[in-house]
Amino acid sequence: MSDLTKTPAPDAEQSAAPVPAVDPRLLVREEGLKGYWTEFTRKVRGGELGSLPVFIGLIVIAIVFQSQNGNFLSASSVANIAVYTSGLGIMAVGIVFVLILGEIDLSVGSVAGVGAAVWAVLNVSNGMNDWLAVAIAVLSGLALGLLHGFFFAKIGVPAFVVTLAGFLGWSGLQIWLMGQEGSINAPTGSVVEHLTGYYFEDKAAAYGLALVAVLAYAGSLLLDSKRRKAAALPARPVSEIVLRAGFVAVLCFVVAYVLNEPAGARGLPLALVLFLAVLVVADFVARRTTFGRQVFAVGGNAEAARRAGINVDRVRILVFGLSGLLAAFGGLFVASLSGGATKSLGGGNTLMLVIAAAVIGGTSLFGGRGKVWSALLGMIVIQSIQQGLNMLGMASEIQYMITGAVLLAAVVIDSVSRRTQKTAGRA
Amino acid sequence: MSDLTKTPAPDAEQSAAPVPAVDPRLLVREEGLKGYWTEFTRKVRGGELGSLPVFIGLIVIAIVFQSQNGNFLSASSVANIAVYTSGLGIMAVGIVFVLILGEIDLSVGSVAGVGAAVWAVLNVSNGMNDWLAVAIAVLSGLALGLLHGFFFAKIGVPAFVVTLAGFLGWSGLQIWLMGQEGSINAPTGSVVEHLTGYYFEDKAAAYGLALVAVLAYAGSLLLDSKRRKAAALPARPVSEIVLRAGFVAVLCFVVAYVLNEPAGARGLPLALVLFLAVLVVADFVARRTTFGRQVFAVGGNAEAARRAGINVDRVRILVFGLSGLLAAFGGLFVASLSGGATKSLGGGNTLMLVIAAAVIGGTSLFGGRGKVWSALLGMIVIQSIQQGLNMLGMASEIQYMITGAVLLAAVVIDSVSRRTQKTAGRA
Amino acid sequence: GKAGDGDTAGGGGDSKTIGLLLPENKTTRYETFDRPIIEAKIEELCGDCEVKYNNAAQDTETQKKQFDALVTQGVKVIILDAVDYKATKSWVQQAEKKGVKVVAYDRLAEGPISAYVSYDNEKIGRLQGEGLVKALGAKAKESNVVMINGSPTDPNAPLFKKGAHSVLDTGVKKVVYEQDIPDWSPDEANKKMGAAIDSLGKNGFQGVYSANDGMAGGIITALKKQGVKVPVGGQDAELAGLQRILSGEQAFTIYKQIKPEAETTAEIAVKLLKGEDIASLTPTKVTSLTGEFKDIPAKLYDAQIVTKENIASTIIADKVYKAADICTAEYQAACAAAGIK
Amino acid sequence: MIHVFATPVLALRGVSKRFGAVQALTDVDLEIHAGEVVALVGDNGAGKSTLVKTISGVHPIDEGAIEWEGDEVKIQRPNDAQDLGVATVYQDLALCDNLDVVANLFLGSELKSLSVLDEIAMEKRAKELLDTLSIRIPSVRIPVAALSGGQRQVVAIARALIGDPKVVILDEPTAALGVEQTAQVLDLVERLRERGHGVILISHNMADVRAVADKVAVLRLGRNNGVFDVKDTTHETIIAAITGATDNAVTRRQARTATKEDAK
Amino acid sequence: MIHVFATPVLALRGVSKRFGAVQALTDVDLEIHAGEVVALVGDNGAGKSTLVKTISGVHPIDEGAIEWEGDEVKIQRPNDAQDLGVATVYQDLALCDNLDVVANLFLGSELKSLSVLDEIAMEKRAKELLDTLSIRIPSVRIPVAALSGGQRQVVAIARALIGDPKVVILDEPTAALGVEQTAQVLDLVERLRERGHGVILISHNMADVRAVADKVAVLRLGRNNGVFDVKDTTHETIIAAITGATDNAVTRRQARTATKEDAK
Ligand SMILES: Nc1ncnc2c1ncn2[C@@H]1O[C@H](COP(=O)(O)OP(=O)(O)OP(=O)(O)O)[C@@H](O)[C@H]1O
Ligand SMILES: Nc1ncnc2c1ncn2[C@@H]1O[C@H](COP(=O)(O)OP(=O)(O)OP(=O)(O)O)[C@@H](O)[C@H]1O
Ligand SMILES: [Mg+2]
Ligand SMILES: [Mg+2]
Repeated sequence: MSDLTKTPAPDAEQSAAPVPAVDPRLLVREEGLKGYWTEFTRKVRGGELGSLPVFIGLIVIAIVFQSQNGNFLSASSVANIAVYTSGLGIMAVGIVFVLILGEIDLSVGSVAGVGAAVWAVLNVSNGMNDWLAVAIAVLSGLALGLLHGFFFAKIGVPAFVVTLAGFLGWSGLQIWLMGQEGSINAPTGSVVEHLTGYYFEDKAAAYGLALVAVLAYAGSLLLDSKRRKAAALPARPVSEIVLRAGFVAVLCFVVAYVLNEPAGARGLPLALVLFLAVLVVADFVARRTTFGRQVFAVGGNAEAARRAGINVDRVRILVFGLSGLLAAFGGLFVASLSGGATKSLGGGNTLMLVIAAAVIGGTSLFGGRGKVWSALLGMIVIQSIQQGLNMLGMASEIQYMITGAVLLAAVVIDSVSRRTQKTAGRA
Repeated sequence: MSDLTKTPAPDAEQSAAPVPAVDPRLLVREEGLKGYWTEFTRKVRGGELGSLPVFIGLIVIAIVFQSQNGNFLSASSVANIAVYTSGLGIMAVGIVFVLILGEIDLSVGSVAGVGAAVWAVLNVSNGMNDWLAVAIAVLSGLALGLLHGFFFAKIGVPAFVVTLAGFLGWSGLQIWLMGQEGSINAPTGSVVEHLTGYYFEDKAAAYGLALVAVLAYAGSLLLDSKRRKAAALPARPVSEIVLRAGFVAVLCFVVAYVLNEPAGARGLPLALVLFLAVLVVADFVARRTTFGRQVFAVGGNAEAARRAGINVDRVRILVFGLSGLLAAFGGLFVASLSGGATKSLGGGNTLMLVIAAAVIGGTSLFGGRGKVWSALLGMIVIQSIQQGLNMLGMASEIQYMITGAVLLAAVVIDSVSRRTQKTAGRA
Repeated sequence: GKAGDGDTAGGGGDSKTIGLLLPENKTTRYETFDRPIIEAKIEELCGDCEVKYNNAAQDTETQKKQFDALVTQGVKVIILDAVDYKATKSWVQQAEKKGVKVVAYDRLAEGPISAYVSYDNEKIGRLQGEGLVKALGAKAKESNVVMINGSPTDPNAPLFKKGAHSVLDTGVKKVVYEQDIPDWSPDEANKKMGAAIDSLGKNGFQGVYSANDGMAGGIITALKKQGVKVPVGGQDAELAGLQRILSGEQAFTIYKQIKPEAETTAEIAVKLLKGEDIASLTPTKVTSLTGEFKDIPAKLYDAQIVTKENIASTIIADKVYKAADICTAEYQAACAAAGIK
Repeated sequence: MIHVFATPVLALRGVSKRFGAVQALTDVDLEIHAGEVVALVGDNGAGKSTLVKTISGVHPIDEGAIEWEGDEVKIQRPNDAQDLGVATVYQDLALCDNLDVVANLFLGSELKSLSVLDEIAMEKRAKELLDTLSIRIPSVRIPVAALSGGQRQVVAIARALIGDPKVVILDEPTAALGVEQTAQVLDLVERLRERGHGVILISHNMADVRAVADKVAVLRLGRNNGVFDVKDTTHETIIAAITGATDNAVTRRQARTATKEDAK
Repeated sequence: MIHVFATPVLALRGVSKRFGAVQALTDVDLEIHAGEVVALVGDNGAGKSTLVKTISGVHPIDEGAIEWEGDEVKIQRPNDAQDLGVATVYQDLALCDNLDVVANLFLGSELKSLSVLDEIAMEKRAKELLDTLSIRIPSVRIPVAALSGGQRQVVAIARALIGDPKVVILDEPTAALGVEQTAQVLDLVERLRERGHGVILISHNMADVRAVADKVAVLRLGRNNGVFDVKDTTHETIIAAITGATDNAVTRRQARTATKEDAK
């Protein structure tokens, strides 16, 4: 059937005046840096800021805290922020998928707790092999997530209720699993201890990773641009690629430098590497695979997706499974930080912070819009605020208030810009 | 312009054959009880069960716990459930409005905490007049709610983020307000103590209220039916009105009897009266006023509502204000129950339970659909489960798991029936 | 219709049931020790008595509901370990009106209670302070100390804090960093400790006060990561804490002998149930923390500081944990060194 | 066609509107007089709906001016337009799917007695309104989500007739309508004109346009492309103005089918 | 019009469908043969879209049977219909507003290279597809939410042409289209017929129906109301079958306008 449109009908030669490929109303960007700049200013004026507000917010946070406490940007503090970001950030990646699907998962904290408890009971109390115990813990998270997905997709219980039931039920399970012990220590030298405790002290690690990241990024941009040009499609100009890659390079190398060089620097934390790996894979899945496309489609309009022949139930179940899996994995990071699994792991504000990170990073709560990287950005914002306030030693009630205010402020800029977009009819 | 359609155009007499008012495809119900029954069975088969599943769930819960512990349905236990239901139920009413608006309010717990703290500090620590302190506490809840609404509606920050910031910030404020005191007790005989502590011991109170409720209900149904008949619109048959009023009467009088008669009965709890008053007013606002209509419209399709000339921002701000007000009011109930304001009041699972009540009661999380009465139904379910489990004295982790499971079960029936509806294209 | 036939609060109906309300379920002690010991002792003293147990999971309102549920069922004696010792005043007063006797366990609940059995929380705080000063040794006076306190919303946390301050404020040079940890959360404690190190520098402090063992776990992880080695003390004698003490990561913990406390409480409860005199079990009299209720018959126990040296003579000897529980493969060597078999 | 020389009720002067990188409208002029039906036509994506939305306050304009009875006005929100007396039927209808037909019809202008919604009066009035538009709807208490495309469209049209607008804007009102309903709507447009209202009618159906419009304004790629008097303009001229060429798919198709017919 | 005596590709036998209290379809029969264009017409709310949705698996039928090339089949989900070879353009379009034009076009049948989405191939193909339908879209990377009504409709039509359906169902495909695009779609329908596909075309535009359809099936209030051969049926007969009366708003309007013309 495709030939129907590809080879024009016999009398098609009559339609001599082909429609111009590009709409004349589209304001095309000029070539070169100048075009980049004019487009940038146009976007800023039009309110299409993307991640810019959060970046600016982060810079403001850094400046404020650094001016209050000179150690805020020290190697060890930055490394700590990176490590704290990793555990909850991994959970936030799962939540990003759930939010793109237009749903919510309230059970992440409890599933994290169960994951940690399963690992601790197997590995520490029953002496199972490290890796096996970790694998089983993560898989049990997957299983719980799939169960949520099943009840949501197949039985039709709202995800909110399913995961609320999970939130309650699994935290009971967690306490029950831990049994007699209030907490179970992570053995010295165990995999879980290393999760947040291990640093690649060799400087080559941080710099190497930065280099690989920059090369991969620039390479993929260039390749894409080349292929697009070959297909006669509009492509990114080289100048823009250079600019983007340059920006990424500066970012990566500054971070690598801070982690490697200053006094007290301990190198690249393993936790960060793992988190970045999760991000890259998740981003690839979200943007470059059929599954990712289906998640966006279901989140945008589930009925349209269904009519397009997408197995909506399957997508939903898998996304909740993914969220459970990542929650349990993140739970092991938290356990590693706490020195072991505890009965209260994953309680408190865990859930709120994880969701907040995704939202601050720019993922919509209403489905269909979001980026995996928002988990990173949002969580860095949250953990930086906490680290800064902790370093200032502020009373916890004041910390609550400031965290609330900063959260709001971080999103206000973004919202104001989106409002501009909205009056321009684009949101 | 209205005359355009009212008085037909000059040549309208030509359009002699007026379209029949009733579509021939509409399956009209037969008169009388038989018609009621056939329609009922059709609805059950079609999955339009309304509140029925929750009712059945409640009955199952009652039977199960009563069989396990003979005191579950005792006067004092029922009165306790009623009182517990009232405080969180009032908060849930606010949440119902927010959910109908298609938004969420994560701050209810914290606002309840602030409300209680404001009252305690003013009344107990500073010796302000009871009523004034209560009024200021409730109004401060309103103020916080309006603030949320402002940031959401005017600045455009997603409600989730605003109220998340509120959740953190106000709980900080609460701790800060309470200052040195871990908790501030409600003075004996104070208004707040009476909120959950006062019972109308005169039996006439409970029976009288039941009578008034039944009469008002039947009266409004009859009046409506009469007016509809006068306007030549399809009206409820008298048989149906009798049936409905009879059902309500049985319900009301059984409850009144249980509260009044058995040994240990203390009469009608003030808390229940207040909660019912809130419900009736809120239900009236939601269904019978322009404001209520606008809330549903904005929740269904905010853009359509805006184009219809509705001041969407105003509606949003007011709804969040209402939610804050009711949260603070509910907070005073919780304080009354706990014996006074505490630093942790409103924390823990408060938020989850309040939202769960609304959802279990049948209010959609996606906006535009819901009933105020769902706050009552859902909260009774939750509090009955908790009361039952507390009476059985089960280990707390098992309680968690059972609560989770029962929550899920309570909604599964409803969801399955809605799924039937969905395949019938109605949801 | 005939709903309330199981006769309730009115008469002396349920004279064989004792209510037991414990405050939380996230640390080891309550479900693992207090509850079984109390239940066993009651069983021993009164074979046909039943114990109705509930745990409030750290929520005052929940505890109130559990309290009401017991009263509703006609329970005559309630052992109450209050989530919030102050908030209980009206509950206990109402219970008293119905002839229900309340034994305050572990925390001095406000109100007209019948008896009080506990450790003094402020005193425990003092012990913690002393333990830390001792662990710092001769350098104590020149040492800076970091204090990681309990939850800001937990009414008991200020008592520990107050007690510890009363010692540390004079015993060490300065408290250079102090934080309350919401929900006693270990990972939060870890972050606060990390921030403290970042802010003070690795040599900016010489000891860490941790309000309990769970948080000490997180604190020690943070210290280890930065290669800082200073004494850290906790509370509760949790298994994980004891193991850290053995491996030298944690300096001490506070051990409250739960068994005598719990058993005395059980005895008092049974006596109250049977209407017997409890004077023999309650040698002292205390006044409630607000000063409103005086002459409460009480039994106060003393807590102990547990270090590597006396684990064997305390924890093991009291059979809180078996040597085998503590001495898992990883800690075998340390156990041997500490003389634990 | 009365008052053609009087001040127009509504006039757009040099209106421009941009969405991100798309310049949807450039320098557009338009005039509507009382008692006049102006058809707005143009290719898909020409900017007709955008133009209508700027008038009704859905999107504020970027540049240019809107005049109402000779005075310049600012229309920032739908409310502003409604206050002036503009009623609009949008192409995307903009109904609240969760509300029933009656509630949708009266949304924003509910009937009340003693400040309580008067459902009975509204329901009665709704039935009358729908009857004049020849539509059958199973029940006016059904949520509009359950209606067929045409039923929804009629509800949207009926909405615009509640209140007393001076200018009625209809964006492809008959697109989803059956033959009978279409005829009713065209009757309605004529009645509106007779009563001195200004009407803007957007339609792709040239037969309908020629049947009721006085003037035809053509938009092409977001710019004015001529205003024609219906009486003295041929079908072909208008089509050519719309497509921007005399050789287009329409003429080609006509030519082709003509040849085939001949061949038979 | 070839194979009229052969087994129909698709046949409905006594299909009924109820929504709650509304009996939308009662005992409906319909046959589509390969290489045949069947127009499905009827008043608003007659049940045309519902019928189409039962075929495409959006709503499973309550009673009756669906036959595919002579065999009875069960169609419970859209997937089932697609697997048989039915492609549908829905009246409510059913696009994912958040996705861009390319993503919508290929939703459910993405092009991949090495199991990674091949965006470039898809974008290229999308442009070709849209060009054949004469539509101008500012950028194929724009979310469909930003498109005009007609642009969205064309995207939905183009979607149905990806893959290789045996039966194509078009529910009011030209409702929002400009004259040029309408002509293109009619051309397309003819090309589909020439290649032996079965086509169901729903439209309220009798001119379009008469131009391309072979048969006209009329639905009225959810029931069959006759199947006519286009060649030997007059316009009036069909209208009468649709409205159920020879005296209807259409004839009245014609009469009236005729009188007016005469009067002039
Ligand atoms: N919110 C928006 N964001 C970006 N572009 C938009 C938006 N709305 C419309 N456009 C673009 O503006 C142009 C004009 O759209 P408009 O809806 O006004 O067309 P139209 O003339 O009504 O077409 P149709 O006859 O198909 O309804 C289109 O190219 C469309 O893609
Ligand atoms: N999901 C539903 N729930 C209840 N009733 C429905 C539902 N969908 C359609 N209907 C009813 O079924 C009838 C047929 O609707 P359908 O959409 O099939 O009409 P149609 O012939 O396509 O009309 P149109 O030409 O206006 O598109 C209508 O009366 C409509 O109100
Ligand atoms: Mg348009
Ligand atoms: Mg239709």
